[in-house]
Parts: sequence; structure tokens; C-alpha cells
Amino acid sequence: MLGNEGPSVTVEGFDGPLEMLLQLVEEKKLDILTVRLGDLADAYLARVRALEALPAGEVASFLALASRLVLLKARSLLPALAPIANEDEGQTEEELRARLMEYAIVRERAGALGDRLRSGERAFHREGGSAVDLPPRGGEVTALAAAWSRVLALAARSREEDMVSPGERYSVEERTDEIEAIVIEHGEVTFTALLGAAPTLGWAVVTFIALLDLYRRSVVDLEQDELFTDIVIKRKVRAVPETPA
Amino acid sequence: MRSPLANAVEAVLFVAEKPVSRAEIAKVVGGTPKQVDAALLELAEGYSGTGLRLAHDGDDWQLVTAPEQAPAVAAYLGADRLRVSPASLETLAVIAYRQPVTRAEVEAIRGVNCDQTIYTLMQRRLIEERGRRDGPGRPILYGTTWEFLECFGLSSLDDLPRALTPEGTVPEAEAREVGGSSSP
Amino acid sequence: MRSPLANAVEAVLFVAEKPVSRAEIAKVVGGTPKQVDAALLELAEGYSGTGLRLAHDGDDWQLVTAPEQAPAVAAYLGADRLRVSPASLETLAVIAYRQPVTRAEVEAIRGVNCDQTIYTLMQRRLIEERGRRDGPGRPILYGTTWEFLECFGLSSLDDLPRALTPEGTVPEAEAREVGGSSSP
Repeated sequence: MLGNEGPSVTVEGFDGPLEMLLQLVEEKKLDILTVRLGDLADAYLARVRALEALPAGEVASFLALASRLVLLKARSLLPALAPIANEDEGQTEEELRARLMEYAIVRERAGALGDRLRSGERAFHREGGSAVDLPPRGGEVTALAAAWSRVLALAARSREEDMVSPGERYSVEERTDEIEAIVIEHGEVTFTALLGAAPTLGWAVVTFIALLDLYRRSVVDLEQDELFTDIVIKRKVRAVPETPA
Repeated sequence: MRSPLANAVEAVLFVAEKPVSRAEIAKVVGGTPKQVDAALLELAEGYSGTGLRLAHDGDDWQLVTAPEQAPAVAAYLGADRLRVSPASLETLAVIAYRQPVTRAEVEAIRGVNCDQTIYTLMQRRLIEERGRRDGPGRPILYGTTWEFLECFGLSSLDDLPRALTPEGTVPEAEAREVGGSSSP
Repeated sequence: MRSPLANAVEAVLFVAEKPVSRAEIAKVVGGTPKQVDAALLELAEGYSGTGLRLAHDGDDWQLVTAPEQAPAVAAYLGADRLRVSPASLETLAVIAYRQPVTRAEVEAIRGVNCDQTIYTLMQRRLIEERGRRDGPGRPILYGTTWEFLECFGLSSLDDLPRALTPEGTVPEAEAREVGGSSSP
């Protein structure tokens, strides 16, 4: 089967051969029910050639579908062409079409689920418990150890998906107050000093937004001698501008 | 006016720390499974237009917040939004609508290796193992979880968005056959 | 028909496991204190004849079960078992075995958002804050409590059983590597 050849590939928006073929059908505004799939062989092959950056092994599944399309095209040109003896099932146009249509439905459903997720309309459960404040009791240490084992088992593999990796969440509000306090106490501070030794991206962004807010509210002045040098944040003293313009 | 049994079921579901089966509800409120069914139906109808919903996965029942109240609840809990890649959404779509399915069946439909997406969905607790299929190799079966229903704001699997494709373009029987062709 | 604001207040009070002040309700649902008062009144009236009640202590509000449902609630809660969801138990396990840890570290290990479970475990007094980690944002560190030890019948944290996987004991070094991947 097509599916068991090589790992998942995402290149130029193509997650796999079926998606590439479906996209061709859609782009050419063809009817999935009536399009002669063999006619798409050339266009499909051109796309596969564009995938040259891929390791050979990962192109295999794309090529498998390409060869199938070429075979379908040959058949349509030479109707007399008899099925090859060792040809396995799933090689006929109807079967490939059925797979493509099924995949189209999956993609549509995935899109509908994605829309739901993006709408943010999710439910929340209650963690339960009575309103009466009782000390926790009845914990089973074996259940706790089992939960830990389960977490470890699930965490054992490296994650490669493009999901947002968890990180600390910072509050711009809190950060603004912090920086204001530092500037009031010390008069000035550098951006590097505010970032600290090992800033995360989120931390840098929040710090920067906080600075912009302070600047907007005329709490601080920002100074930078040259491009790419450190920014100095100075407390803005009203009526007595510290920096000549 | 609600029936006393429905109120008892409501109170139990409110304090429960996890979904409660119909059998357990019947046991603690002292009703027959049939009476419990009627009470659950009564509750579900009563929650329409409120901030709560009655959700179920098979025979397990749970009280949850109405999806449209998510912004207020997320603001209170400080929860942030779950993000799932398009590739994982496709795998999830196959599993949600076809469960229980094996990895090979998902791959046959998507046409690509789904090892990584299945792993990611497992880690996000959106899918879980559901036993094994009889046959050579006894492959693992996958199904969706409570978290899946919750994250997508579904009261049950019956709430899954229906295909937007015109009816009858793909006969479900044929589709199944294709999907199952990789498993013996 | 209930007002949208009342439904939002209901959803927030539903997930909250402690009384919520009027001011905080107003903040998360985006209404004025006066509008919140009206919504609370509306809710309180709506709960008459149901299994739930709206209780308050001064300006702090909470959803509770109706007193007459005490027998059913007691029948459900009666068994002497820990009232935490499987998700909370996982978060508790990570904190117990890795303490002190930050929320982000727990999430890196579990692979899912842990806001609600950490909140619940704090409410149950199973975990507590243990100062802050040096570094950007000085994130809060969490550890288990005295109540945790008592609840699980442990005389000290050294009594925690070693984790077992189907393959056998997880080497502690490897486990640490997984957990430490997100911390600098």
C-alpha cells in the first residue's frame, strides 16, 4: 500500500502524495468524480520533480503514486493494454478515485475540526469534589506511581510536531511594573540587563512590549548609540529632558 | 419542574471528579438504568440555554461548561488554546469518525505514515489506545478521548461536524472497504 | 431564558473550586459589578428546584449541591478514595517525583496544558508553592505538601515507589533528561 512507504513528509505544503494529487484536481477545478486521473500524470510528475530536495527514501511514496498515474494514462491511450499479470489490486482508476474521494472527505473533516478548534469554543469540566473543605485522603501510592510511569512512557519519545511547545507564560502588566520599578530605583538600565542571562523568546517579547508601553506613556526614554548596540532605558524626568534630540 | 431523580443525578455529576457511568449513577441515586436514562435526558434538555452542558462518551456522563462560555472560563482558569497541526488534524479526523481504527487503516486513508501524528495526539491526550484488533499482529486500536470532546466543544461523538460533501458522493461501504483494505 | 451574562457567570463558578469574589467574576466575564449582581440573582432563582444551589459568604460566591441531595452525593463520595481526575493524578505524579518544578516543566513532561490540574491540586492542598526559580520571569516552583504525604500514607518522599514501565524500571538518568529538557 501507498501508506507504508517512508515517513511523513511535509514539503511546500504537501503532506503526502494523495494531498498533492487532490490539490492538483482542485487547482485545475476538475470534478473528482469524472476527472481522468491518468491525465494528471504529467502535472503530478512535474510537482514530484520539484521535490528534489527530499531524501530519496521520502520521495518513494510520491513516486509510487506517479507510476500509478502513468500506468492509468498508458491504459487510456492504449485501451487494448491488458492488465499486467503481477499487478495487485488497487491499481484501477476506480480504486484510486475512491481513495482520493475518501481522502478529500478526511481533509474536509479535518478542516471542520480545525475551525472548531480555532473558534475556541471548547468545554471545560469540573475537577469535582464537594463544597465541604475536607483534607484529601484515600490516595493510592500505586496509582500515583502508575500515573508517573504513564507520563514517562508518553514523554519518552522526542517531539517533532509543529505544536507550540509549552513555555512559561509572562504577563506584560507585571513586567511593565517591574521595569518601571527598576528604572525608578536605578535611573537607567540596559535592554540586555533586562533580558537577563538566558532569555526565552516569550520573555524577550514581553519585555519589549512592556518597554514600548512605558515609552508610549512617557515613563522612560529609549537611547541607542548605534544600530545593533544595546538600548539604554532611562527614566524620563518631566520638564527636564535628559537627552538632547 | 425537574424530577427528584434528575436533581440527584445532577448533584452526583457535579461532585464527580471524572465521567460517571450510567450503572454507577443508577447505583448511587437508587434508580433503574431506565429511570437514569430519563433523568439524563431531562437534564440535557434543561441545560439548553444555560452555561452548562451534559456530555457523554458512550455510557459515561459528565457535566461540562457550554462551549460558548469558553472565553470567560479560559480567562478565569488562565488556560490557553490548544493548537494542532493540519497533519495531526487529518489523523484525528480519521480516528474520530472511524474509531476504533488501527494505525495501518489511518495510513491507508491518508496515504502517508502516521506514526508521528498518532504519537502527538496520544501525548495531547486527544486519542487513546482501545484494545487490539483480532488477527495477525493484533494491531493496536485507537479511539478519541474525553479531552477530545472537551477541546472541540462536543457533547458527544454524535456532535462531530458532518461532512459538507454532498450526500452520496462516496458510499460509506465503499469507503470502509478501502480503509480496511490494509488489515486482514 | 437566561441572560448571556448569567450563563458566563455560571460556567465560571462551575469550574471554580473555591468561592469567587464578585470583583473577580466581573473581571473574567466582562461585566460591571452591578450586572454581575443581577446575573447572580438570576442564577440563584434559576437553581430553585434543581440539584444545585448558589451559595455565598459576603461577596464570595460558589456553586454547591442542594442540601437535599446530600444522600446521593454522600453515596457517590462515600468510598474512601482520592477525589482527583486521572489528569490531575498525572500532574501530581510529575510534581511528586520531580519537585520542585515549574508549571512549564510539568507541561513539558506531560505534553499538555496543566493550568487546571495545578489549580485543582492547589485547591486540594496536595501541592504548594515552593518559592521561585531564578531566570526569566522567576516562575513559581511547586512541591507536594504534608497533606500529600498523609493522603498517600507516606512517611517521607523517599517512600515513593520507583516508577515501572512495561519494559521495567525507568533509569532515573533518562527520566531526568526528559524532564530537564525544558529547563535551562
